[in-house]
Amino acid sequence: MDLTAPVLTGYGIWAPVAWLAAFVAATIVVYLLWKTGESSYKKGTEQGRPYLSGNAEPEKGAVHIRASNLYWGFLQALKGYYDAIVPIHTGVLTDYMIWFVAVTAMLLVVIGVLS
Amino acid sequence: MLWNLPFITVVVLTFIGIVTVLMKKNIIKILLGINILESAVNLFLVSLGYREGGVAPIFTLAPSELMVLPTPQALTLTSIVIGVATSALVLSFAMVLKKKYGTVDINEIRRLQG
Amino acid sequence: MTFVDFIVTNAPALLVAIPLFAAFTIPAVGKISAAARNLWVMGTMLLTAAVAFILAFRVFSTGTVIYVFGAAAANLAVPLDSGGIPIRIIFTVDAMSAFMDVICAIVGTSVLLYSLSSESRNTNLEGYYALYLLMITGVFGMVSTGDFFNFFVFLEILSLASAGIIAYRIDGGLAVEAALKYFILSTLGAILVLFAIGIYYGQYDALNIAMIAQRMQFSMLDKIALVFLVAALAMKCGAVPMHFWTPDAYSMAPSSATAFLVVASQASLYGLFRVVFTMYNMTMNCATVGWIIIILGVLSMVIGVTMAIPQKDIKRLMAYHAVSQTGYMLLGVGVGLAVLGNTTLTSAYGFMAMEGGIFHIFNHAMYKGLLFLTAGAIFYRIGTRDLNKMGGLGHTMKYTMIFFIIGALAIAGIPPFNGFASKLMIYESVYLFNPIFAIIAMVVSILTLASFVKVFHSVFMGPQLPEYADVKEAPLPMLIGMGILAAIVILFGLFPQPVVDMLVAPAANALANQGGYIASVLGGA
Amino acid sequence: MIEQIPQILVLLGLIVSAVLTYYFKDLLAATLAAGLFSFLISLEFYILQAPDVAISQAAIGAGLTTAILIIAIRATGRYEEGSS
Amino acid sequence: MKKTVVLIGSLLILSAFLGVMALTLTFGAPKMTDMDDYFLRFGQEQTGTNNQCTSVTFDFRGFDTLGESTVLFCAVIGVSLIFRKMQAGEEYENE
Amino acid sequence: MSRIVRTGADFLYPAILIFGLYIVAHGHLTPGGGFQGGAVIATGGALVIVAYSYTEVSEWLSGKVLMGQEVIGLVGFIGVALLAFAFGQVFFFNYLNASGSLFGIPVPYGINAGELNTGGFVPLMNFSVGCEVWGGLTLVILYMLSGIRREES
Repeated sequence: MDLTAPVLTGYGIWAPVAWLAAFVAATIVVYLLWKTGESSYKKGTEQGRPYLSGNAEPEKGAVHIRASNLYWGFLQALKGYYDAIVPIHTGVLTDYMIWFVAVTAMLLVVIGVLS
Repeated sequence: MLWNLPFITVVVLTFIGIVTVLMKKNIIKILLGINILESAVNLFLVSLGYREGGVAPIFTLAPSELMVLPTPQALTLTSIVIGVATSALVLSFAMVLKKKYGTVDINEIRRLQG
Repeated sequence: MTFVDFIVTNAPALLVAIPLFAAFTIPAVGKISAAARNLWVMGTMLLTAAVAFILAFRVFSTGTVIYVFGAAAANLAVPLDSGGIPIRIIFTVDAMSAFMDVICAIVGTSVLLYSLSSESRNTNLEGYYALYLLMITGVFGMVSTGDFFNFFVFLEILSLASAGIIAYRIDGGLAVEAALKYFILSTLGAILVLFAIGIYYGQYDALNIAMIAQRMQFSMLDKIALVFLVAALAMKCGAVPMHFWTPDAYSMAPSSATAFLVVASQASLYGLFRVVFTMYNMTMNCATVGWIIIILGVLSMVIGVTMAIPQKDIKRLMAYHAVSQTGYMLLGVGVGLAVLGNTTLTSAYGFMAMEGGIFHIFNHAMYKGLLFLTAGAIFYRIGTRDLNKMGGLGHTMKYTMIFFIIGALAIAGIPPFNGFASKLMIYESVYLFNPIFAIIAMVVSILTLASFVKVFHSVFMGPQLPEYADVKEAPLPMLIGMGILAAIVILFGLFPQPVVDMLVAPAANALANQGGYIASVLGGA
Repeated sequence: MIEQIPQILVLLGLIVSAVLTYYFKDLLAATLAAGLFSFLISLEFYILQAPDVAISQAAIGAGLTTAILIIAIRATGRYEEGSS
Repeated sequence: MKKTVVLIGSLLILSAFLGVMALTLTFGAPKMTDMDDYFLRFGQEQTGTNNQCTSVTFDFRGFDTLGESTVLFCAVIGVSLIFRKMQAGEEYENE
Repeated sequence: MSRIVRTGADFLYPAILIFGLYIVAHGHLTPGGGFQGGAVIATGGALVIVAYSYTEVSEWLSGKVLMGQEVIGLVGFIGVALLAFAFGQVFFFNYLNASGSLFGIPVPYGINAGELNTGGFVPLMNFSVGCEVWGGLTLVILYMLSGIRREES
């Protein structure tokens, strides 16, 4: 059996090993290009210090961005959607069972009557 | 048609069971509703196996050759024992929830949401 | 009869009998010592996995294996004097069942290895391991059985064992609340399944799946039974809008058990596919049912992933992703079902969509198991699941971080991990069916990546926080458990085609080929 | 016709006891109604020629389930409050 | 109340279909009885029991009965886990 | 509970026990079997447990014994089924039927008086299941009572 055979998806092909080889080759090319560049960075000088418009650097623990601050904009943009979808997850078992029974009834109508 | 009474009873019991499960807020009442539903299914299975004029499928006592079908009875036995296992587990959950949350009201057992 | 012959012949029975026997004896073995108990559990699991692999090898090399409980011979499905009807309980292990057996064996073994150290701080571990082995029995039984009432019994074993294990850490009542919700919903589902069994029995006097399939007429009663089964099994596998128990149960169960709960809900997914493909197949209106499954799948994908993004609990976030990924499987197989009757469309993309969906079952079990295990490792070390309190763990938990990256990239469908291969198959075949669904699937994939970037950033990145300064790497058994799954994720990502050829295509074939299933039980009907 | 009268009575009793189970706010009374329900359904099983199931239902449904329900009610409080 | 309307509507639909089911099936005259006739005819010789219900429960469908015992075992283990005495610090408190 | 209830339970329990064991033993001949008999005995056990207080009961009825009983029943059940492998048969094959040994008298088709020594492995399974159900259901009641007790203290 050919281990490296590509997957034929009916529309295109996917050959991970070839992709990986190309990826590695591209990385090597990038690395070589990067090597040819000229380094102006000098360790231990003023260059290494963070530049914060003259302010003092804050403490390490304070600069960590906590999880709920991420994607604030995304959640704000989709506020209408989330206001509709989150209250459905009420946490009340009765509501969950009503959803279940209602879906069963709906499927009964769709399959039993319409088809 | 009219003598399909056991089946009609099954439907009515299912209705009452589902109403009890969906309308009541007390976990123990919900469990009673589930018990009614389970009994309805059991009755459904046993009625499916009934033959007009049949006798119980036991050769020691049976006077005639016509017997009711034995398979639904075996299935129902299994179903009954599963039912009591379910009840035991749900009631233990209710007892622990009463101890931890101070209530068995479904509307107030909703710390996991969102 | 040699020993090897014995194992090969009786593999389907041993698959269930070994873990059952071990589970029954654990309360006694646990009295001896903790080490003896661990050895007993682990040995049982390895033996069961070996039997599962032997069985799967036999199925994939020679075709469907049947095992008749209590008959004069293991493959005597139809007694000579019965007039062509199967009367006993039959295990019918075709390629699809063997595929699920392989998944369950791999995930079960690595999760058990992991739980040997992750649960070691808890009390009454005999009960925990007994329930874990019973869950494994339940999954093996559900996917192997060819008898519908037997399916129901294993479904109940699985839901009781799962409910017990979800409530295992009481956690101030939260775990019990999750278990209660899961258990009452699944009891309702089981009642519907029992109604369906009664309907089949009343009409056809048969409980065997192949026999029901052969006698199927698709009358009004069969429609009702179909709806009951589809609703109940879709609820059990966590399809929107009946997914509400999933985040609760997945987040409150012990992490190791959560990784196996994923496989448990996939067993229900298997049941759903078995019902629509094997029991009904062409007798019903495939397009309608196919579209229902597709709609359930698309809803699951979108709502699952959008609900995942704002979550703050790491396991709850992953649980919503499990809902979302289940949508991919439903979408792929649903497309295959919708075009089932049409030969040209099936060969054009329907079969490929089914293969994609089924391959995704395997991949999802592996990487979602891996992700839940890494979440459990983090919880084991820092004692919280709140993403807001985490940060900077990459400095100390390097291996866990690597495993998390592998899992996260795989779930987001980044090449060359295994998630990409199956998602590509789904995208391209679904695009031919209906471009909108393919685009939705890709958007969902991007959102998945986005939310895992959030998790990665807030857990591992950033400066080392003072409160976690002395956090250590997870213990070795946990790392080995995660490593097995990570290795499979990479391996299957790099070499997808052999897996598709060997495992997935036969499984899809077995699912679509109703005649073959009936013939293997009833004999060339 | 005449031999069906006991069956009709039992089935009616089933429905009535199920409704009572729904109706009682006092959980102990509801449990007793459920016990009566179990007993009646066991009688119905006997009428339908299933003695094995009848014994099983009588012992498990009417006996044990009632016992564990009473234990649970002792632990969780006797009256359901604030229900619709 | 939207919820109540949905509830009543789905309950009515459900009972309507179950009612169709109840009226379609015939009580007292099963359509097909071949499997059970086999049990009644051959069960006594093949299992040696006079009670055919037991022969079906323990022999023909004995595996189901094993599963049923397992369900009971699950419940017992689950109840014992819930009421176990926990160590200090074993429970994780949210919030 | 009052002395009358206790005395009643004391007298009733042996009767219930014997009745349950009769149901278990004659499962293959008359209505009944392992589940029914085990449940009847467990109901009797529940009566005794309810009649006495939990502290008294837990002195002479240990959970370990009941758990052991349940495990023995289950292992016996699956062991009887697994023993078929020793005879070179498939799982759950009724190897004892018509073998002439214990429970092995052949039964012809038709109505007969009901010999106790018949039924193949069915009586063995009835005993195992009876043992298991007896232990298991009593254990459930005991555990739930222990839950109440800890809440009250």
